[in-house]
Amino acid sequence: MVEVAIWGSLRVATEGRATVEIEAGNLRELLDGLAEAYPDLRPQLRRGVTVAIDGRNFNDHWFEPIRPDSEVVLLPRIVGG
Amino acid sequence: MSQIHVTTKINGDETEFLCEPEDTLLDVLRDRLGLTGAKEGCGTGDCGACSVTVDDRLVCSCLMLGAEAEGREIATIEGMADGEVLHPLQRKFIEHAALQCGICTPGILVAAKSLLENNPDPSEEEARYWLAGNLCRCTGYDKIIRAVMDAAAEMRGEIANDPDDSLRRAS
Amino acid sequence: MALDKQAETAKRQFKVVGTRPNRPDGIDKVTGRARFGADAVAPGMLTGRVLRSPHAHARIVKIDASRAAALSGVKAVVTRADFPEPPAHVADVLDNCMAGAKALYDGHAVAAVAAVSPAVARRALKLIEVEYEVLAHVTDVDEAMQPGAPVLHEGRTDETVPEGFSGNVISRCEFGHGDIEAGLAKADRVVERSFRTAATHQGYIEPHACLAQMGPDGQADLWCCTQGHYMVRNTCAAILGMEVGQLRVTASEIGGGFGGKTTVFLEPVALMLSKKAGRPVKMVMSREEVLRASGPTASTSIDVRIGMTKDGRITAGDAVLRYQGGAYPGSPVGMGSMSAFAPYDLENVRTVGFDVVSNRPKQAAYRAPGAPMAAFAVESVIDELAKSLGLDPLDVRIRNAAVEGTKSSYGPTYPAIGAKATFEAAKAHPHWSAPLGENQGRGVACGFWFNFGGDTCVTLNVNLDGTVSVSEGNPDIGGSRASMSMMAAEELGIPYEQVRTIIADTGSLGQNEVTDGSRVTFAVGLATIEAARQAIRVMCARAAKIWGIDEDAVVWEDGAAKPAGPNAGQFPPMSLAEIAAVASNTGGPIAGHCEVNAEGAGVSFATHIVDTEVDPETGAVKILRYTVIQDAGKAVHPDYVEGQFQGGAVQGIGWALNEEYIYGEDGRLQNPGFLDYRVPVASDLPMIDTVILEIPNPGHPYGVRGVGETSIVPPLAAVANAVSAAAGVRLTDLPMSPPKVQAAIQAARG
Amino acid sequence: MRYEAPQSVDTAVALLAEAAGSAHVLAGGTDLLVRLRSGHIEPELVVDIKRIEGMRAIVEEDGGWRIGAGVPSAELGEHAGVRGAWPGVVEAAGLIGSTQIQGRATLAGNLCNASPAADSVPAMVAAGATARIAGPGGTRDVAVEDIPTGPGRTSLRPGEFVASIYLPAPAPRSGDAYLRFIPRTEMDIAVVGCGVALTLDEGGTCIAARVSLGAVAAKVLLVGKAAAALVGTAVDDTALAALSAACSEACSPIDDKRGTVAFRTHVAGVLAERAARIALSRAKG
Repeated sequence: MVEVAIWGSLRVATEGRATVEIEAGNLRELLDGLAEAYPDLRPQLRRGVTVAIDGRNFNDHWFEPIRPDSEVVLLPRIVGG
Repeated sequence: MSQIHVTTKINGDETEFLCEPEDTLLDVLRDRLGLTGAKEGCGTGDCGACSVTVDDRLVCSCLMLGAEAEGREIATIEGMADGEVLHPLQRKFIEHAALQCGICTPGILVAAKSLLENNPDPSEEEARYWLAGNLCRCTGYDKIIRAVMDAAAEMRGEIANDPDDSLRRAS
Repeated sequence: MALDKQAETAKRQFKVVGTRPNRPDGIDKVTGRARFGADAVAPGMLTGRVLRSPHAHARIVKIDASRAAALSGVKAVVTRADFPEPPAHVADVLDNCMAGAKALYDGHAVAAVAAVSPAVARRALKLIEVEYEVLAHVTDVDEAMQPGAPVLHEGRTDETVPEGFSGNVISRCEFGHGDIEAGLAKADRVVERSFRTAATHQGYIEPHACLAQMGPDGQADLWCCTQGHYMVRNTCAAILGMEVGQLRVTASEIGGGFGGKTTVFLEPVALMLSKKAGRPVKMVMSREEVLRASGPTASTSIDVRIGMTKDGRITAGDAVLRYQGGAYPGSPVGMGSMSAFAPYDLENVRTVGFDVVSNRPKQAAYRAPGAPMAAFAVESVIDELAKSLGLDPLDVRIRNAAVEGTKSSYGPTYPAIGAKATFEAAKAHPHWSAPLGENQGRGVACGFWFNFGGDTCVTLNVNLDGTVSVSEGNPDIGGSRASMSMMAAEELGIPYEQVRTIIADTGSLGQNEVTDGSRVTFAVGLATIEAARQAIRVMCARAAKIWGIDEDAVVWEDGAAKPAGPNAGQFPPMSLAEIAAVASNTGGPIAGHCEVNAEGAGVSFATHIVDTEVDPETGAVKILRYTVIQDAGKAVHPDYVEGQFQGGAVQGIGWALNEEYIYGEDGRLQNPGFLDYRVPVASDLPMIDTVILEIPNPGHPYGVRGVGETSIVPPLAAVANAVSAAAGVRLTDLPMSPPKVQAAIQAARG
Repeated sequence: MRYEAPQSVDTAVALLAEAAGSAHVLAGGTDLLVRLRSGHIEPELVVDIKRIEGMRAIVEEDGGWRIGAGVPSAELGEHAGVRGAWPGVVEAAGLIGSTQIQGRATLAGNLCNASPAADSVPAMVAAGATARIAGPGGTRDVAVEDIPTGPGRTSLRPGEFVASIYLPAPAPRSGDAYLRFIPRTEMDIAVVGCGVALTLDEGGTCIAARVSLGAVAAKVLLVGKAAAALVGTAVDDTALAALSAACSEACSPIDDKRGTVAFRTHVAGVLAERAARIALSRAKG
């Protein structure tokens, strides 16, 4: 299981929990697992998220591996200028 | 609406063109003569990207009618280099990385050339005030001013042209 | 792509990277030959012009363009009715390019014409009759949030927004950890202040321009100035209902962007005009159009509360950020909220952000979108706390600096970062201890930015004479072609001059993310290096074939294939040029390419020091001295790294002092020109000193971090802290234009 | 639009007088072209007066200087005679826009554009300059302060144009100065402008003064009360304070994108004092 940190305003979708546990070995499994376990997250997942895995940000790379002890933080989609 | 026939000299070449009465010199240069080095950044004389000289006087070509060019001598960025040989300002701009996007560069070079013709040994402050009408949004002006001052020094013969300049500056 | 595997020692000795060669496009750009957006021409070209709303908010009851269409020389008229129903992801983009049911801001496009000359196009616009039903409008962020404010869109508020706000509040976000109230209770001093920042514009000198040609077979070509021609292609194709492969977009040279050219404004309209007219259509915005109707940044209202102990430890940081991003959802408040406290190691931190719409042009990205305003508010309060407690503002920052292993204010734990290094370098810099005169003040502030990667393609061709051609898909906005050539030369072991990099059109390479997020040197550089390595593998294989030895027994060193050790056999090295010369004999042309989603960019930090002098009688502010200290990871071409530092700092100075969008009571922009939208001019500024720190990014083979955006984050606060010190009163409202500074001084001194 | 570049004053006057619709005079063009290009004006005729003999000349006349309507600011700044006589006027003209603008912008154009914020006008008013107007009825000379009547409006009659500006010979022991306030160091329109010209007697007492303010009312003001505050004094701190107060009092500005009523009123006083100090030091030589 991977522990995923949920940002404050998104916790309404995770029954108030600041972290949730998802069975996932990579980014795609993580995103699918989140949508499955917490359907209320789906609108935000559709709007886009960035996932920080061990301090580095990933937007799209499905197969980025996630270890069970990886630090995983969900963030709103970040873009540049 | 009848077009106006104008005879002028551009970068030393006798040039004739027809223009509408309301065409600016910038319109004429860019759209009728294919001299697109001068840029239209604002159309109101506030950015200097369209700078040219008319009878050696620095002006914004967006604030002059094409018809007014009759009998005048106009110099644009396209006439600044002598064939393959760049003007010292052009060379120093490249060496000092005094351009990022490059859109303001032609206007600034024309203005800087005019500065050095009027004042071969400007102070940094004089250079900054002379060029205040040329907006650059990329560089913060630092490297532009350095390039102008370095070119001025070279043109005064104070610093020999150093082919290893880039190596020296890298160390 | 697993980038860690590529991470190499920071001790690597570079031959090309880190030097300052001349850029390949330099001569084109100093001779006027470089072709920018408005320099394009095509045979039979028409001029396209846009009719824009004079109202801040109005229902479009009827558009009658029949008289315009009948005018001699008019070849096409376009309104929203000409566009198909757009897919959801581009619906707002289309509505911004051409208004649908309502005009949502002063300058909103409502119709367009294509005509045989600019004069005819201008006359045609005057013949288009638009019947408006003028609606109440709102342009201020705080007013837009109030219940009862005129609402731009019904039903756009998402599930994150609590009850009690107007429909203009689109979403709410919250970040942080710990217990704010418990943290504040431990503080010896708590400062709470409210801040406001005006909307500013990127101010690129080149107005938007494009040349479109669309044939009856559905194939189209578009030439435009943009930060991302692949984005232009994908967006326009979606809006026009085209297949992506039918639209080829070529990026012209780009005259500045700073985030403002990461979306489309004219391009879909030009394509539609060309489709209807059957001729090429060129469109160029005037400066007035750029300011009224492209994408400035958000204006904001921010409340900050920070507690600090007597010895300078921050016990809690709390901020509420409200950003209006113009007429459509999408202000950068999320990134502002995430970045606000990012430089610090805090036990208790919370940021709450609100995305708000108002009757202003849809914001576009502007260099580190959202971050400078947040840093302005937070860094001002930290400065005030430090001074009121008698502490050195840099000591306070060092004391609270985020380091490797710190849980950041937005969630993730940091890997190796440079925040503390920039503070310490600032503290050690002679600028920090230089004497100041009367009416002078010094300010310091820190800034953070994420930096990005994203989809990237590079193809590297080894030519028969041993020169190398690199094709990449990101417009070169500040010297990146030089950087790519340098990285290819470094990897291949050949001189910089033997590599030429070009920007390919959308038909030549796969998808490329736009030139944004400080991503190009990082991501395109990474792909260039990988493409070079692939070419090296091919060249080693060719050498092995020639020598009749195993491929694994060949290594690449100093631009040549060599047998790997004595057991591989005795062969003289084969240079790149020698291998290239016989490529046809050994299997065919040699190339390397890389297509990658280069994620995992490294965050970066900067600390700026600035001295100002304030004229107490007039409120005029002079910038006396400025120093930028920033972590670049690895500076590939230090001239262009310094240039990014300096340019960002000066844009920030403009934002701090004089740049602002000024709206009248009528909701119309009062200052749509460079005369009254006051960007810094050369005589406003001193030299901008720079210090490049190099704390390698483990996610890049050379350690590169993005550098383009972080430099605009600290200046707003640094200048505010300096002006506040010089004026003897805290300034909290940007820009700090002379009337505001003079009034604050007068109020404080009585 | 029709463009004409007549060779004589009479032809110019005839063209302007005959023009059926709107006719505009083109000197430096730095204001006219902005308005033309933005569509604010749609003239039927533009009369370029720069090819008329004398329009580009600076000539000495009765110890003063007559400046043709086509003389750009930059040429004025290069003219040692004018610079020596009226440094404040030359400096004011040198503040109009950028180096590029100064290559074209003229005193006459700056005056006839009738902006209350025109930089050269308060300086010319303080200097006691007159404008020579050519028109269907011949020529007439008018005090510069009587040309603008409000924003964008002048007292010129149909067919008339300003052919030259005359700066009189300064009296001995005179000095002038012009200061303006702008948010940046260059390129802005004056938020407040102030011109001061004064003359001292041999003992250092001010015997004549003219003080003028720009951008604080619908037109450039000649502030008699401010001048009176200086006359009869040694231009000491007390007199300067009275000058400053009189200038602030004379203001009736507007709030706009460039400044507030309070700011303009306050800064008018500040600039007046500073300009008077410069004029004083020039008068003392």
